[in-house]
Amino acid sequence: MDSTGIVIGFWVLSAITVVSSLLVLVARNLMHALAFLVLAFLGMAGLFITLSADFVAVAQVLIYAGSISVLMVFAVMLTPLASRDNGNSLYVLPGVVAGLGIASLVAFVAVDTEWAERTGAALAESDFASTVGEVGRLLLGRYVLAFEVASVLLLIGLLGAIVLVQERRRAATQSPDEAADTGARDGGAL
Amino acid sequence: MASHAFEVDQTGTGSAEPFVLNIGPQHPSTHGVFRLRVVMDGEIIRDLDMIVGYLHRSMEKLAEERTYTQNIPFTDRADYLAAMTGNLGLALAVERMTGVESPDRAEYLRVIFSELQRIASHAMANGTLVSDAGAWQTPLLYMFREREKILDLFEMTCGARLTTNYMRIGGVAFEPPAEFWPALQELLDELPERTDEYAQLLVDNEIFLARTRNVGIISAEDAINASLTGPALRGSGVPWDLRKAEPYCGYENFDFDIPVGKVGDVYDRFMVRMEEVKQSVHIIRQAVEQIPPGPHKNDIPLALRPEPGEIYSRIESPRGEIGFYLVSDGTPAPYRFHLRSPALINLSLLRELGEGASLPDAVVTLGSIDIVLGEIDR
Amino acid sequence: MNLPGGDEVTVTLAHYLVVSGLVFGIGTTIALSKRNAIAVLMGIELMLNAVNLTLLAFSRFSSAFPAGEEPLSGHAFVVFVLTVAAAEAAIALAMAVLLYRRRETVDLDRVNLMRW
Amino acid sequence: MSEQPLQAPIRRPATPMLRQIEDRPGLKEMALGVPFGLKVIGAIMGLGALVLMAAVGYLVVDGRLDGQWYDVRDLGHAVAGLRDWLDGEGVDHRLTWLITGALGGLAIMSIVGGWLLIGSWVERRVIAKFQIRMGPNRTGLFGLLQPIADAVKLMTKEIIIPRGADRFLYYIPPVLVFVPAMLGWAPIPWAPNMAYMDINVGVLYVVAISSIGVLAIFLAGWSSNNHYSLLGAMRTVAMMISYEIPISLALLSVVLLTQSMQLSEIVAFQGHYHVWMIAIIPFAAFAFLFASTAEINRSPNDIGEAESEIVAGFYTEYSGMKAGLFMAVELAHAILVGALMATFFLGGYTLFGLEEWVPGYLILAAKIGAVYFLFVWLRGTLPRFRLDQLMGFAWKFLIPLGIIQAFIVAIEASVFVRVDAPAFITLGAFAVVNLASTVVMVRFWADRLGYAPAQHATKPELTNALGGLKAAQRLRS
Amino acid sequence: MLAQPVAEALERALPGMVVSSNDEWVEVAPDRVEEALRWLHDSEEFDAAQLSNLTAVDRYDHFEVVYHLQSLDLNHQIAVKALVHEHDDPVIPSAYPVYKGALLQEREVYDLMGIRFLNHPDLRRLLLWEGFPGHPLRKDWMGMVGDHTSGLAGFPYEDKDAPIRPINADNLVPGIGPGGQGH
Repeated sequence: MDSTGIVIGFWVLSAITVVSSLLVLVARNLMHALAFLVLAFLGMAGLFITLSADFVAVAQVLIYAGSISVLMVFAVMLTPLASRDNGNSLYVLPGVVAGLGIASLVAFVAVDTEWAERTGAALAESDFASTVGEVGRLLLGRYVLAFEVASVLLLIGLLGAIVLVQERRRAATQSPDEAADTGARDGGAL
Repeated sequence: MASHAFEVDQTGTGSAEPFVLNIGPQHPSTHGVFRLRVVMDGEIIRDLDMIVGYLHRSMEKLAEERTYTQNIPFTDRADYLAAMTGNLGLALAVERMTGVESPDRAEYLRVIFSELQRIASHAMANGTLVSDAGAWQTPLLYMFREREKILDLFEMTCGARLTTNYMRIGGVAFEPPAEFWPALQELLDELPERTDEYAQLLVDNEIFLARTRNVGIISAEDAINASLTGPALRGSGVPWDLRKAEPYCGYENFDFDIPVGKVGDVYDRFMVRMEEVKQSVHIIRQAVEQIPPGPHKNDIPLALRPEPGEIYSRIESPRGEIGFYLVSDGTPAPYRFHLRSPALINLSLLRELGEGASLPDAVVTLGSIDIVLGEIDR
Repeated sequence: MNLPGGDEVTVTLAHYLVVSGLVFGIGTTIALSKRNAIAVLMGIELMLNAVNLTLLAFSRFSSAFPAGEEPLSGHAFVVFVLTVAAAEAAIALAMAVLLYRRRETVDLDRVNLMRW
Repeated sequence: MSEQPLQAPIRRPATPMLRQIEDRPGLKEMALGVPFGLKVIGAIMGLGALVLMAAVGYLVVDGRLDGQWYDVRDLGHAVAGLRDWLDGEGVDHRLTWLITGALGGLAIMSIVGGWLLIGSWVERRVIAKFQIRMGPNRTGLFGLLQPIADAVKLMTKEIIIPRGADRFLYYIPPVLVFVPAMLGWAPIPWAPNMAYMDINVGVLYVVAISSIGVLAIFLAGWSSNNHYSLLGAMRTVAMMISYEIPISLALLSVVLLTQSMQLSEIVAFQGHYHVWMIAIIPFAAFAFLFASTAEINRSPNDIGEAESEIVAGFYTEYSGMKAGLFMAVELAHAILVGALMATFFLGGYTLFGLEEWVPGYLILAAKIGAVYFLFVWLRGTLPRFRLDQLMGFAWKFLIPLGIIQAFIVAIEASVFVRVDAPAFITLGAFAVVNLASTVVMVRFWADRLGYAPAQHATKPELTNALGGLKAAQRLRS
Repeated sequence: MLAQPVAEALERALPGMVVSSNDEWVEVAPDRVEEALRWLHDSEEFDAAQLSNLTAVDRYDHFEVVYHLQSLDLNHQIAVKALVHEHDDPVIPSAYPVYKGALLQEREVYDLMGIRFLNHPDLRRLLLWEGFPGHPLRKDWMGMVGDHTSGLAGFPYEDKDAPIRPINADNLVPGIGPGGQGH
């Protein structure tokens, strides 16, 4: 694989990613924002491919575009009154300032620093090698502790989500008074 | 039972706001211009309201301007899937009112044709029910095969397939042609094995059982109290059939049984209809064997003038008790003409059945009650 | 790759870092300025994505690995980030739904119960 | 029965429609009616085909064909030949890369397009046969031009955009929904060297691509501003994310055993050991097939567009060619699943050595056709499940059993790698073990769930009694 | 079954209930219809388990509401009538508390006859749309051509001597449809 495709791909995909991210910010409709967010995720997956990270790119599509966006879709659907609103809060100005600051800081550092980079043949060496086996070996070898912790984290996340959302079922089986009490108490906890 | 293993409790899943869904008047599973206004919470129906009348033709008012004979075609158009029994109901009511007799041969022909009509109507009802359960029309078209042959027999005899206008006051309109009898025999010979074929296709099918068993249960008490009749009542286990309770046209001479369901669910109503088809074949066989020669019609005056008075006469149509309440004031036209519509009255429990059911269950339940909008709206 | 003028064009680590910085900045802005809890979550997801891009870019381009270090460690980190993101999205969205049920809103400006 | 009707029949005789159908001339009569000249031409063509086959057989046995560009058993050779020729001519290799890539893409698109045309005709005709109907038979020979007529009809229809629809999102889904249906074809090997993009994470790629379709369907349902659409979309989304897990678990079993995520490797494994995965892991094959029907909205799991309940589901509000695209993508998905099923479980392009002689892509196409026929058959036969039954089936049945199956296969895979026994012994033992474990698992789990198959359906009771509530109570007791 | 024994038993149990009776039907006091139906429904002797048919007849100055009750176990039918003498706004208690089957039948009678049923849970028009003018099954629903009333007094093909109203432009009012005597 020569670098022509990589160069064109990088520019096109990064344009898609950045522009769609901006549109997520600008869109007034939350569903539109979600559509652009998915586009940004897909562009990001493409950028991963230009980095010869095939496994991660596919995982990105699977997890972000396939699962997290669907979760968001469900969340939007379950909150109908708010579903069409992507309005800004009181903190727009600080937000924009912080975003610009971070972006310019990172950009400055990225451009200004002399990175110890691999180029040319050294870079081409790692072009589209199969990364799956290597990543798997790393996950189950060097980072096995982190891997286990991550799986525990996922389990906790799963249980937490179920516990959070199932609260209403219990309230529904109680008497109306009790349910009202529970609602008030839980609401207070928020 | 067969189906509860994979079912999920859906109460409490729909946390979105309830919304109103209009099912119909143009909808694949409302069997006509029937409209359900449904308040849904996710997939669960919270409230349900039926809106009918899109096919209302003011039949009862129009009937007050026509002689009794002229009113017979209205009954074709009321229950257009069972025109023969509609005709017969009115003809019998007028005969009972005026004392007109019909010849013996006509009585047997009436039995043969109304039982043929029952088979055709049940085939349609069960076929559309399975279609509502999602079986992409294959069973429907299988059952249409038999219905088609029966309609061919009707066409042979009276020239019409749907709106037959065949039963007349004092007899039947026409004598069946010579080629009718062999064709009928052929049909009777193949019908039992066809019904077994459907049973093989549907009754042994796990998906069909999972969709229909324990769905839309009507208890016997409710069924009686809500004036349900026909297969809807028998599906709930009540052995009530006007052909036995008030025999007309010589039904007391035939040997047949009443099929009754056990649970009162959609499946039972389906199976009761399947079994009634077999019983109807049995009745027709007996009638064909016993039919006497003779005239098929007695002459009656052009305009019958019954004595002032009233009558409520009913027979067992495929959908239940079709009754005619006629009030005469001595003129050639009825003073009051009321058709007791079994399809409409069978819907009395629809709201209670629908509340808390999921949308697919409600659709199947509606299909199992077997409505005909021509009769509901009149 | 050569442009028509003859200049050579390549993509370097700095390019990826700049893109990553831009996306991270946009994500920060979204997370800070949006009123809707779900929109805030979108911003956070974008930030995580930007970090992923950085990790992968370093993993591919950096030659400064000490002996024994695996160049593909970046990929492994990304896998962890994906895991965390998935768990986080599940919990956060469940919280948003719960918030809506209790308060009839997901407007974070109006959820001010944790204020002192 | 009476001897003589008393009145002469005056009605016209019946014209039973079914008899008209039965009286149509059959194929035999049509063949007899062929003119002599055509018969001669046909005979010459048949002879020529025989000669050609003999020549090809000679070349194959001789081994002279292997790797040549004109080796039609594997069109990958032809593409390689093209690439070599272009390189030899001094064409920039980037251009070569672009040309061959475009050719491959074009090939896939034409295959899918051709299947769409033929497949919709096949589906309609086959279902018509199931339903004792004729099916389309007026447009062209045997109605073969019917799909084209349909397309023309759909394209000339008015495009209606419902009021209140989100116009921006309303336009995207009909196109977006086709993306996974097309991209999914990329890693599928049609012959040993004939895959468009033989990526080494092919299995993961397929799963990831299929998850994009969810969004298209959801956007379609949401943007239509119609409750039927929304219900259909929510049902479909819930189904698809539920059934992705059984699919992943089923594929995990395959990957564990074949030690590769590359689709060509999976096929090569099956070809090498002359065994189909469906024989080794039947449960995974069943889970994959069932979950795929749910994933692509085919009967009996087509609850997302359940006609009798929610009209047309998520594309209720689409009209004209937009609706046509949704219907077409259903078919495209069906054949894609057929291809995946064939690749993962039915040996792909291999057929017990026949692929040495017959082009592999034809074998694969035949397998796709077989799976597609199965889909059509299911559609013509089975009623539809209910949403909660399907969700319960996924979460309570397929997922737990899929996990157990994956564990068993993992043990077998490590045995397979370590034990130095003839493959047919180990694989045969695995097949037996998996079959037995599947039976045990299913029985045990079904018992645990309280599920008993209703083998003997209750029949209504026949009674001669008559009565109301009391009679009913008597009958019941 | 003959209505006389029913009338006697009903009068015994609920004095003042039966207004009149003959072989065919029992006429009950219109404001106590529900009570009568409940008694018949609950009684062991008559066991009127099902409301087979409910309809009404317009008699110009009053309405007859007709109930056909069916006993399934005993297989007999009882006809009960209630006369509502108010013609402009007739009101009668609903049978719904006793028979659920009255739900749609009473709605139909209300729609076409205009009889209001007290205590009916959901008394709306059934077949016609809300806002339809009048109740079409009433005999005086829409003015007929000339001073003719509804019904068919003579049958022209039989009563050749009966006077036949000439059809001319004066007699034709578009939009009313068939009607009038002997045309």
